[in-house]
Amino acid sequence: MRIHLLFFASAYDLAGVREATAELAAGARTGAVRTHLKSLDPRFADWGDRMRFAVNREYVLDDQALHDGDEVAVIPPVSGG
Amino acid sequence: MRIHLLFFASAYDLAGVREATAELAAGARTGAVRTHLKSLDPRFADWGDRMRFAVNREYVLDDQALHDGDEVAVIPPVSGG
Amino acid sequence: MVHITDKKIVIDDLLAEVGTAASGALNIFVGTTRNRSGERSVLWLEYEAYVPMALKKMEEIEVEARSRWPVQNITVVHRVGKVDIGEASVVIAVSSAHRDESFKACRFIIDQLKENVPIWKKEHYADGSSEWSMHQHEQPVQA
Amino acid sequence: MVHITDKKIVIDDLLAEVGTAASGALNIFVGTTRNRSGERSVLWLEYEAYVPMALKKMEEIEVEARSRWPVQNITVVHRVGKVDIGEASVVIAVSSAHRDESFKACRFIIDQLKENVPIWKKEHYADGSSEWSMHQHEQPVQA
Repeated sequence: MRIHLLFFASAYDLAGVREATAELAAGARTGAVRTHLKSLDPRFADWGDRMRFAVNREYVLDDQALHDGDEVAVIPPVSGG
Repeated sequence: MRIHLLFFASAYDLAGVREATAELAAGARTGAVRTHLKSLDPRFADWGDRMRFAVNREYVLDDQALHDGDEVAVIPPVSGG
Repeated sequence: MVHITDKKIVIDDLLAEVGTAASGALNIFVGTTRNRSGERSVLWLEYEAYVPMALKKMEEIEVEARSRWPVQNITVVHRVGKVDIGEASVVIAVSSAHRDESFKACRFIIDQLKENVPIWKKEHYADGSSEWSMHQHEQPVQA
Repeated sequence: MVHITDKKIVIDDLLAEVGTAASGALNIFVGTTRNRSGERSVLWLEYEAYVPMALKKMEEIEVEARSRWPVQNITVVHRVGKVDIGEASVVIAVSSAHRDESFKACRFIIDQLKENVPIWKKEHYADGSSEWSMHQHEQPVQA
């Protein structure tokens, strides 16, 4: 399946792009995105669990099942306010 | 001794004046003012302990010793804010 | 800084007074006059103060707040005289580096002000009568 | 009502939006950009948002605040883009009949916003460098 990735702030600095697509195996869960990002740039692992994912604009845990066409945003530690 | 009395808000409504002087026995304490006011108008007793006194702009208890020339303000329950 | 005024309170002017480039947080409490008091319709309010003592107590509250929390600027303004419905009767603004202190100090100041500052509110009702407010205060909450 | 804007936030306009003749209390939190970050001198800030999700989370926080406290109006505005030192990056205004709810709901909203709304701050320093803020958040305080 193909997902649509969004990168913000420091995640954009690492990815070098604001949007990308990724091909994942059928049945992949959000944890697979974390692994995928580490393969792109190991520094994506530096934030550990503080790097969250949002699927279709809702925070999810790593065991969230993904579906073809999902919008998956990489959310570095937020610092609004 | 002679003290200077100040009346505000509902205390002014009862006293009918903003300022007055009162003659008290030497050695009188603030409690004597409470008694004096009740003799002027029994409704001064309606507030009970919620009617406070300030001597020279500081809240005092009824056992506060008074001195000639003291400014004694009658403070009905406050409602600022 | 503490003030008592018979003029309408302009909040923007206060913010200019209280804000600094070093503060990251600003908490503002605005008490506004309500059009209802219990079941009664209120047309306007009137505030009276024992001005010199009220200013002294407000200053003491400011000093006490500063001793409890590391805040930067504090401004407290209370209105006296006639106040129309929806207007501010009191404004408290507290700036600090971090938000926790600004919230706590602001709350402390309004709670203390309502308990101890010699200011009184008179409600003028739609039926032509008026009354000095004798409402039991809300209990101060320790935040 | 929740907003994200790249324009300077005018607090008076918000107050007009949030104030009502039925409310007696208004609590406002203003987060302003500071000229220091730890030991470093900051020249200006830059905020980026995942806008549709940020608005959704802000709306959820407003709904949750309303379910917890009987408040009247809530306005939350967050700035994006370049923000000069001393300007407001976020303003939260909550009106209610009594002060306790306005303080608690306002505090809840800023705490939740800082934890969960996808907005990021970049600090631009006097030495020409810049960094996305990764500060550990203050612990939310239950007031």
